[in-house]
Amino acid sequence: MGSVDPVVLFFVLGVAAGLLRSDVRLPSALYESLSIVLLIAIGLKGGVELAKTALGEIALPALAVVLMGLGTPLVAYPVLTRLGRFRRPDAASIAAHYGSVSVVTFAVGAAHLTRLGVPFEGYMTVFLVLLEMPALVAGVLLAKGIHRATDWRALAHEILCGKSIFLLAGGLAIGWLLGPEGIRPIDRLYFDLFKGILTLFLLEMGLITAARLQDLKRAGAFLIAFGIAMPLVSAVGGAVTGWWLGLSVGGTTLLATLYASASYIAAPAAMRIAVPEANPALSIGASLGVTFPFNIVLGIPIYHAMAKAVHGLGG
Amino acid sequence: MGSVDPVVLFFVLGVAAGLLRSDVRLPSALYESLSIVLLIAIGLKGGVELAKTALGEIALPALAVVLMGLGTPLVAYPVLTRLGRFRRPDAASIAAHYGSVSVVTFAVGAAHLTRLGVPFEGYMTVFLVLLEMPALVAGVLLAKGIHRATDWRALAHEILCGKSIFLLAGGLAIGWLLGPEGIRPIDRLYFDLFKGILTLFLLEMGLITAARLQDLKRAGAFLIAFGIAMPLVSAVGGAVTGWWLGLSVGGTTLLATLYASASYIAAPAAMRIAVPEANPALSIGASLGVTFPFNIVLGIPIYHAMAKAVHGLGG
Amino acid sequence: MGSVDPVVLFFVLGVAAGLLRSDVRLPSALYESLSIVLLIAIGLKGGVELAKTALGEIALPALAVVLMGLGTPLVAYPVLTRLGRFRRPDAASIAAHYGSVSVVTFAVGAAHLTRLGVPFEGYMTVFLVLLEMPALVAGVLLAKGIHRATDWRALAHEILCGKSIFLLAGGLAIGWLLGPEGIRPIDRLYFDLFKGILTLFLLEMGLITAARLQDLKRAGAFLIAFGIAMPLVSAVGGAVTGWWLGLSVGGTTLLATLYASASYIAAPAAMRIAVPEANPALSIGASLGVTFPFNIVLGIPIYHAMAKAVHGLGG
Amino acid sequence: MEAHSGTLLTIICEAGLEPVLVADLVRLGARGYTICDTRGMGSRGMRDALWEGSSNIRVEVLGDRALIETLVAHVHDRYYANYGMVLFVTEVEVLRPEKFLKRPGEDPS
Amino acid sequence: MEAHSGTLLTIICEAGLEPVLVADLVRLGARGYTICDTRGMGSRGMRDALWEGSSNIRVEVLGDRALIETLVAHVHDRYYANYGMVLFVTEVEVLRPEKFLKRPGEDPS
Amino acid sequence: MEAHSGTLLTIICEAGLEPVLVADLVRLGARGYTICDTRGMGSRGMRDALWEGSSNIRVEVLGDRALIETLVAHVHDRYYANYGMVLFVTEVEVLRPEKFLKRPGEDPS
Ligand SMILES: Nc1ncnc2c1ncn2[C@@H]1O[C@H](COP(=O)(O)O)[C@@H](O)[C@H]1O
Ligand SMILES: Nc1ncnc2c1ncn2[C@@H]1O[C@H](COP(=O)(O)O)[C@@H](O)[C@H]1O
Ligand SMILES: Nc1ncnc2c1ncn2[C@@H]1O[C@H](COP(=O)(O)O)[C@@H](O)[C@H]1O
Ligand code: NA
Ligand code: NA
Ligand code: NA
Repeated sequence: MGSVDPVVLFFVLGVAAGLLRSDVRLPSALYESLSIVLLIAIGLKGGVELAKTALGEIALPALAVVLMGLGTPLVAYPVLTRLGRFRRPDAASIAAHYGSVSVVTFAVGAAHLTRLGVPFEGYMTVFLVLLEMPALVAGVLLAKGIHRATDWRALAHEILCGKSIFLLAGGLAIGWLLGPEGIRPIDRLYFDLFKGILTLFLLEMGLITAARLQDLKRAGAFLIAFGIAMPLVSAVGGAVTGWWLGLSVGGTTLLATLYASASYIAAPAAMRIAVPEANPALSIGASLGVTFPFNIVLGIPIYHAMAKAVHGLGG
Repeated sequence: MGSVDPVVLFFVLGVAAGLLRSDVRLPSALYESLSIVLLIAIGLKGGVELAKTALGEIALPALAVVLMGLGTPLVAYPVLTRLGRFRRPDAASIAAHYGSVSVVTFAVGAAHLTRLGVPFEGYMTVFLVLLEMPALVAGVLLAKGIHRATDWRALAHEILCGKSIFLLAGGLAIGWLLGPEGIRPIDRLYFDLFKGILTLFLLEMGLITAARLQDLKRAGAFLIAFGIAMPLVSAVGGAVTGWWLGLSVGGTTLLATLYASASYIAAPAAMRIAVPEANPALSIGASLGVTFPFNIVLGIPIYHAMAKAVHGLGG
Repeated sequence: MGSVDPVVLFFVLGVAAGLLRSDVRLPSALYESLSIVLLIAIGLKGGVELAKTALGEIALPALAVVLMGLGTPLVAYPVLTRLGRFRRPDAASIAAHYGSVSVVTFAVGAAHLTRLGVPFEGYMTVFLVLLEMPALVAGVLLAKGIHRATDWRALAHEILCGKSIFLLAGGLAIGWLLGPEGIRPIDRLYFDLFKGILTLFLLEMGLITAARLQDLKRAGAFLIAFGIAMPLVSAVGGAVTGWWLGLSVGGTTLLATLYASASYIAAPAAMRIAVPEANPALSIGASLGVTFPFNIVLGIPIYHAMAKAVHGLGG
Repeated sequence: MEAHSGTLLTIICEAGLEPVLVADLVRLGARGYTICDTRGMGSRGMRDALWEGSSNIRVEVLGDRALIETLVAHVHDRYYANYGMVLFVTEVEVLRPEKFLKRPGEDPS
Repeated sequence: MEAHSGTLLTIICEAGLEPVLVADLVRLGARGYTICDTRGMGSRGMRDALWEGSSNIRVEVLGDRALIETLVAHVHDRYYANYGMVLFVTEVEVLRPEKFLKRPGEDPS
Repeated sequence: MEAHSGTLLTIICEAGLEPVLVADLVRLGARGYTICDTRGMGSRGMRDALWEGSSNIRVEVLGDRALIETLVAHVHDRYYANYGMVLFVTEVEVLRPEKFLKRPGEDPS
């Protein structure tokens, strides 16, 4: 059993607590505090690594990663409207959630690779930041078309200044400015405690996931199937893109994980304001109730295997 | 003064803040967060140790510990009804509080031994988990008799899925599954910070204790005497049981501490629902206002002395 | 860029988040928890150092530090009433804020010196505790005169038992009692994490500062100028006093920083009760909106230069 | 404003009651409720919310007069004697009474 | 007690609405508001406040009848259909009605 | 439902006032009170609850008309001019008026 990640066990404990209606409950202030620390820590770590890379070197790959990443919402939307018979705003909102990314899934993926000793490109965090946003814009366009009156300035503000991008990008900048030496006095909090904080966070995510399972019953079998199939398809896209860009096996795994992950922080907030007609129980039920647990428990090892396979075939 | 435990000094600081009506106040979210981390940490530590022990080896001792532990409520109840002239539900509820255990008192006891370099059996945490529950059942039986309509399923759920047992047992299981190697990435949070977190927690416990001292005035001299005498009596039982089971001096000290400690998390919650006629000001006033401070400041060293004495006499 | 303090970068990030109306928001429970940990940690650190000093040795210097410290409110008050044309209670309240000290500014100053490897007297924390209070008394006297009915007992209680002095002094006492050895088990939380916790705290202070900038517009140019000039003047007093008392360059820097800093925890609370006619938007606008950011970003290096200059001239 | 009359029940009680109380309210027909965490003082002394054992909650239920009277009667009989609790009822105006009245069918009106 | 009649609007809704809702209230003339964090249940299911996506807020605005009717009409048209929301209006007595009514001039009356 | 008329006072004010305000209320005869933490905006600007200096509380006191009028008069004279504060009074129905009225004797009725 030495090969199970502690983080996964805490997630399972949280789900069990929720399903058994235990009164275990993390105060919401703790949840918010942990997510702030995680976002900053991931940003810092990425920034320190980024300092080792020439920015020009990753500009083109970053563009490719973003463009390929738009594949997910563009595939998801017609599947949801035609096969799933969802209303237009609902389909667009779900597509936006799946096109965007989950920071915690990324963190668990990185922890998984670290535990196995698989190296990955430090600048993956930059892709994480860049991937959060475009799918949200795509979602609004899918919902309303380009002609309809959308308050694009408000949406841009909502996304760019949203907690999640702001803290990731802020951490990235600070890590980049300080470099490995400058960061040392604060690494006890942000790096040494990272894994432990992640376990608490996943305990809470387990509780939240369990509470979402009710929504799922309403949502029905199609959405559950979508919540498992969509990430697998997106991960294939990520694995191929990663290999094509010359990423390492670790980096390819993380790109597949990013593509496969569905947002549940930035996307719900942005969609709620920009596409209010969409029912959030559907998009959050799928992303938190199905895709998040699937990725944490089964997905990440699968994406790792995919990355190895693609590299094996390709190289 | 090098021999005072930091934890005790923080407790005294908290009591002083409360009595002087200082506006020092830990946010309740911090209190809840710290208790979650403490419960998980104690569970994890126990689980890692447990991995070194054959489960069969401790099954019988565990049974003995639980059965002997029922001595406390069975002694407390007649004392409280006859000598203390308490109403039946009040006596039963207080008996349940004293029969169950205090996780924090256990943690302070373990920290005390660690500071003195006294080793103890790692699986003591298992006894901690097992001892929380049976006295609560005994309390309900004492209050209502076996024939009266009690919602036993609800009570079982309340106890087994209560935060305290759930997180201890969950931590125990995860620690046991991961073992010392697997736990390493998260030991910075749960083990290295443990003692520091305990100081914050005891600062808060001091504030809470100070606030309870008012209740005590209402409760009267008998309950104060009971709150000191009962743990001493129970500790003797614990010391003898520990020696009889062949525990080390450290393990014997912790068993005496467990028997002597009174619950203030699981018991109040369970009794409030199962025996609503009992006045919680009495049971909590005694357990938090008298017994908890007594154990933290004076009791634990006394129980250690007891354990040494019993081992001296016995062996 | 290796020479920027991480703490300053986090403060700037917080200000940016506030000005851009990002939804980054630390839960108030986190803010309160961090300030409790910081106060205790600063106290503990000072107490451990204090254990190395004979108390008699610092009694007279402490008296001189306190008396010279009263210079700030006595200069500020006539400047504010005559030049600034403030009402008497407003001038007195602002004078009290500037006469008292900011714990976080002190912590950032100490971190700055530590990063540069400049040593300072460990007992500076004692001065920090002692300087918090007298200016508040001076402020009430300035507002009401000595004859008017003031509830001095209530004020004394408000100040002495206020969170800030109570936890600093409590930490100081515990650190002094335990000494460097006794403190070891808890130094992972209070010392190792200190700098990281400070970054989170300054992120929040940035958010708070940004929110105060509105108040400043109402307050006008005079108060902004005062908020920059006053600390510079006070710092000169501190630098000279430090040199005169024979403090090291580091100690002199910290004394100048203390004199230059303006309170925003103890003073607002005390003035609100004792001088309710004073408008808190003015005093807090100046101390949090101008002086705090000035000190953090520019002031501390300036005071360090002052201290070196005075020591250069003097010795 | 097309307003209709509605009735608001506010219950202030020990936080530990939340799960059972809420289950009762829903079982007796409440279509929704809103809870916030509070502290306070009353005949049973200080409830300072320092820890879970001394916290209060404030529960609000909107409904029609009949529903609220049912809830008040039940809460009074079942909890009032043994638990720290206060309750009061206010007449208010609401927008879409169907939201609080219709029992069956979960359409978000 | 020199009391005057006032009107209190209470809105319970998804926490994510806070910035836009509050901006609307102020734009339409509210001189102030008070917000507390809550959790609850309603026609859109459980809102357990475990995370930001499932938290509610409770907004109170004191004003005169005319202001409150304006606010209710706007909130109803703009948000009621698409967001989890409940609102009710109570007649209350207030001390200094100028505080809630006068639009221009910021004197703290 | 055997309801009686009661009066509810709600005070929204700066959090720093809590200890003195509560002491005054009890001294003047309040048998209990309930407090929750809030944020808000008013004539004295934004109170965003980011830190202790910008937090508000919401205090509720149930009593009879006479008690509430005493409390309102005192709070108005003592605090209204100098502190950020709003208050309003609502007529409500309560269950056991003795609980809020009887002064001496601490029996939990
Ligand atoms: N007169 C009152 N006004 C407002 N709240 C009250 C009052 N009496 C009691 N409460 C609240 O109800 C809780 C339980 O009251 P009790 O059962 O009287 O101890 C208290 O902790 C207060 O939060
Ligand atoms: N009948 C009700 N009484 C009190 N609060 C309610 C009621 N119905 C809904 N709410 C609150 O309003 C929120 C949104 O309601 P809804 O749009 O019906 O889901 C819920 O989460 C509750 O906090
Ligand atoms: N019109 C209003 N409606 C609701 N709450 C208000 C109103 N005006 C003020 N408040 C609350 O009372 C606090 C103090 O108000 P003020 O003294 O006007 O600054 C504000 O921070 C708000 O929480
Ligand atoms: Na994705
Ligand atoms: Na016990
Ligand atoms: Na100063």
